[in-house]
Amino acid sequence: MKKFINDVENVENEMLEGIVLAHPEYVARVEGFDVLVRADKKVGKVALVSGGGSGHEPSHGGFVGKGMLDGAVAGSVFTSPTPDQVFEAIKAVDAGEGVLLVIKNYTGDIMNFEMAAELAEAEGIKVANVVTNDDVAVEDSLYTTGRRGVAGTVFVHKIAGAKAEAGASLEEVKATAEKVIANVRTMGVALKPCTVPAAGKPGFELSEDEMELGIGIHGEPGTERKPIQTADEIVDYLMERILKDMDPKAGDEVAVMINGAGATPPMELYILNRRVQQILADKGVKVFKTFVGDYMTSIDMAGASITLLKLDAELKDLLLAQADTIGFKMY
Amino acid sequence: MKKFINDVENVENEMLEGIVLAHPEYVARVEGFDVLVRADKKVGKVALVSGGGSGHEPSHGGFVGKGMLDGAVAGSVFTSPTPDQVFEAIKAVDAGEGVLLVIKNYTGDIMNFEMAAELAEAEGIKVANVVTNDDVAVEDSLYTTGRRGVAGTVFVHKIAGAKAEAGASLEEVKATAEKVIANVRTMGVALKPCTVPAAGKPGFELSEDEMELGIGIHGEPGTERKPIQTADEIVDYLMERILKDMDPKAGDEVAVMINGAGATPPMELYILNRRVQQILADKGVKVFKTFVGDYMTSIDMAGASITLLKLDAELKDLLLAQADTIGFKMY
Amino acid sequence: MATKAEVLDFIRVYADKMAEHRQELTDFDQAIGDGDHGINMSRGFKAVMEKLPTVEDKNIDDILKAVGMTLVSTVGGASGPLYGTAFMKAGAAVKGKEELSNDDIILAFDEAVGGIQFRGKAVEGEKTILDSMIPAINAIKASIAAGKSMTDALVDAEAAAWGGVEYTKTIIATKGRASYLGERSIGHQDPGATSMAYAFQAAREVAAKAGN
Amino acid sequence: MATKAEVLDFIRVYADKMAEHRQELTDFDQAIGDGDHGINMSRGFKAVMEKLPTVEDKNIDDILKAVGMTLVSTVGGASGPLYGTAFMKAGAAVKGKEELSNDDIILAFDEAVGGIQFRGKAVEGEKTILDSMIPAINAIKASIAAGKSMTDALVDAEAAAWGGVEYTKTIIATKGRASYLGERSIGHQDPGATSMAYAFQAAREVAAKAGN
Ligand SMILES: Nc1ncnc2c1ncn2[C@@H]1O[C@H](COP(=O)(O)OP(=O)(O)O)[C@@H](O)[C@H]1O
Ligand SMILES: Nc1ncnc2c1ncn2[C@@H]1O[C@H](COP(=O)(O)OP(=O)(O)O)[C@@H](O)[C@H]1O
Ligand SMILES: [Mg+2]
Ligand SMILES: [Mg+2]
Ligand SMILES: [Mg+2]
Ligand SMILES: [Mg+2]
Repeated sequence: MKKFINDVENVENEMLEGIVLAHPEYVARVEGFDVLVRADKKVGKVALVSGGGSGHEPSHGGFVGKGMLDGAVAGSVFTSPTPDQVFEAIKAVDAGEGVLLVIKNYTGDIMNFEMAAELAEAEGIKVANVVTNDDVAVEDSLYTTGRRGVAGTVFVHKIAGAKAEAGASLEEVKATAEKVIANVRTMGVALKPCTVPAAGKPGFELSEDEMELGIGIHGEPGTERKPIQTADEIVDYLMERILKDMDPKAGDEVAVMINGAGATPPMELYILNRRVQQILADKGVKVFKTFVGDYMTSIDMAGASITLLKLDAELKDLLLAQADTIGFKMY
Repeated sequence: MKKFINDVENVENEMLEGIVLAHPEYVARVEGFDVLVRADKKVGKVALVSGGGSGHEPSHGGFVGKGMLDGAVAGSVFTSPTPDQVFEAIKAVDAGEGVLLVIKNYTGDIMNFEMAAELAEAEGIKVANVVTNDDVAVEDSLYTTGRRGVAGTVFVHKIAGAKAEAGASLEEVKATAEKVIANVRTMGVALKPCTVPAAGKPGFELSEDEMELGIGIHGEPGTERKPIQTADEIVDYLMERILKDMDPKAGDEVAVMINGAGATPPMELYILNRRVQQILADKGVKVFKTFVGDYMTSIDMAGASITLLKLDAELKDLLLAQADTIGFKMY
Repeated sequence: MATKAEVLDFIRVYADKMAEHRQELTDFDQAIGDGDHGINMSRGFKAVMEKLPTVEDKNIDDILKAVGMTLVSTVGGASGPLYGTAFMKAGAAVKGKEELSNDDIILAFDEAVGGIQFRGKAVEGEKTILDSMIPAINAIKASIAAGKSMTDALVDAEAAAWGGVEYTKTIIATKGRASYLGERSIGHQDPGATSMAYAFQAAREVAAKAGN
Repeated sequence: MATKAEVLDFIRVYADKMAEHRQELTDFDQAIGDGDHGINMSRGFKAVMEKLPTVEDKNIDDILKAVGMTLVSTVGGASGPLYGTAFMKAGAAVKGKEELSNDDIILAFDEAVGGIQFRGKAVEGEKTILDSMIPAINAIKASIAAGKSMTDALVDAEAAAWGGVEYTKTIIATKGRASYLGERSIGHQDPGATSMAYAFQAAREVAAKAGN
């Protein structure tokens, strides 16, 4: 394992220290907890809390700030944070208007966040939650725990964050978040596995000519393992699955996110984007705004995901609303 | 070689297509050339042109926009762009106030940009240039071509760009760029090599327990190859070299950039940053602003560099001036 | 029956097992999950071992609740709330007790499994912790009802637990991360069912030592 | 002397060599540079081969200038301006010629090397293109002065060029990317000196075929 780390037991903590030291103008740490909150607490608004295992940076601490999250909770690498940590975040950000928890659909995340919500409600804090599940690689059926929440979650942070910043009520912010969730779809692919520091070795294996299609953000297996193909062929495969699920019509408007998994350079993400845009243009789907970069990473995995979000007038406005965070800026 | 590409002959072109398709609100391509210019040409100001081989994204096209560059020229991967391309960029951005070329100190870059400047001057365009050379890993002596230009170049783009945006003359913008160059120092380290698509195999080799200290942004060798150490030890080594060269005093103010080489995730960059800030705090050096992320990459190399820029009042103002580009936003 | 010393011993032996089998559990989780179950459980029980000295003078219920709270706040993932809730519920079931009768033990197990089901909303046969836990508890009840000692009942329980672990190899996961794999989860042993089987192994060893 | 057909033949043979030795030159550059010299040169000469049909009816100077311009605009890096300038300067030296005398050839070489030195500001012994080029040109001059044919002079030139390539292994680079290596550049052969030696090899082969 080759990484810039000191001690596998301490990567999460040292990372959080490094973030706060780098960006004191954006975030502060809740002392004694793995929780980042806005450097200046915003009062008189609904607060948003998200989080999950570490290793997805800039998710989630990188999205704490104006127009996005109020607090982010960092678990151990790829492990949901514990209820006490989430509870601390809720307490720290609540400004009396209630707190919306944005949870990615994983058993662990849901149980830990729910326990935290129970603790918060017992203290009289109004809490609501939404569960993101944008990954079309996983079948959403009675026989699974449903689709995984992946990179599309970033759009939920952005748009629900803008809604909260605009002064909407907890119910309204939750409804907007759910609208995003209903309209966002993602699928990913990995070329090389990632290594959890505490594990010390790659989480799965791919031979020199293989790729894993439909990969999850923790390296969970996807739909198919195949010999590696060209960028265009890979995009065609992913887009077919996404478009089959969301079925946008000619004239529909979408936002696009080409998300890097951590070890994939911008060059390759842009080559993927080229084909995504060609396909959408061919279908007459209008691209309202495109985001290319590392938003929801899987530590040092080489891979990428494609996210489409179908937009209406409200979502377009909120997507373009000001945001000022470490990892996402919009003016 | 595992990459999202279609054809090794075409990566640069397809990448540029992907960038323009993603961000038409920021950049446009000069038709038939590998040149990106601002989507809305700014008139009545000195124009800035930078560029170099591809593979350093978001450098340089990602810094085209308000408050930074007016044009960026993309050569083949790791190969200086040719004079005709640079000339085209100069012609496209010149608004009558002259053009400053920001060149990184490599023989090829200097010769190609100089030939372009000769072509431009022959057409009556006022051209000046600065050469960045921030890499302390390389000795600056009579017996070398001088220090390499690496990640510190991004600060030159930012600050000279702000100066130009504020309406300064070509001479003034050049003088400010040179002040940045005189005060910026960088050193890098690689854990894993990068693969130039056309070469198809890694540019150098490092065994599972080795790192290369003082690496260049094209994988050029550095000062030492060593068994891998902890993040803190690595930072100590790099900072010692940088501080020896720039020798900031207690009370001095600096900007810090922890730059990722392409395949290194934010988690590790922040762990490096933590130690950098500790060292500066111990020395009483004040950190004015910190940047952590991929600014000057080496395709898919796993590695990082540390840049310090000593600031005065002018540089501080210009560093915080508005910038709105794909890869660097400041408000 | 079980004394407080035996309960404490059980916690220590189980903590040792989680450290010892850290890699094995992680490897199982790597095959069908995200490769952290052993890391999570051993981190949690390491914290339990640090916590234990501060509570070992208290009643059994306080000890079990402290273990549960520690697990909830250090394990994370799916197993944190599940194991944490189990210990907390077991504690609540034996409020005020300084020693546990066989009925107390059975009640504690029932409450523990109820807590896991409340949290995780799973039933038997979904390739989870429950697939070793429920058969083990049923075995205890049957053996005690048949007049066996708790030590012997726990021998049966452990055997049933491992039987459940074997059974998880034959079924599709429909809960937790392994459910994403669908058919491909068949053939793999569930990490959570395995870590739970070690709990019955630890209980059996402690009971045998004590001779209950 | 050299006819236009031979000049064209030289360009084609040299282009073939750059394609053929693409990997070798790249490997040399990987050791002490950035591993693209063969890629750069073969890309440039591929473009030259595409350009050639559009200029082969013109005078020799126009052909050489077209080759130079094509190299300048397709090679990039350090070698693009250097090789490009060399061909452009050689072209300018033989303005209007439909055939080259030996004096013309020597003048063209002198101008070419002058162009490289103007652009690159290097002298012999810095581990560059010059280290094979200057000895080769000196050998031509000496052999022609000694009354040899151009074919024989080019045999001597190629030998001198390869001698220069060998010499580059013994010296420290003080120009170009290899200079960052300092002492560590010793023992490695310079890629640019090597690609230049192939130019003399190509010229020797073409002259031998033509029997000048
Ligand atoms: N709903 C559930 N009910 C009971 N056990 C579950 C449930 N979901 C998951 N598990 C158990 O949790 C184990 C995984 O735990 P762990 O790896 O620590 O958490 P995570 O899946 O969050 O990484 C699985 O092997 C399974 O036995
Ligand atoms: N100043 C110079 N004068 C002459 N030749 C040079 C000079 N600098 C570099 N070279 C030659 O250029 C070669 C490298 O070319 P190439 O790899 O194509 O360009 P780059 O170094 O920009 O990647 C070196 O091997 C050397 O022979
Ligand atoms: Mg996990
Ligand atoms: Mg090069
Ligand atoms: Mg797991
Ligand atoms: Mg080179």
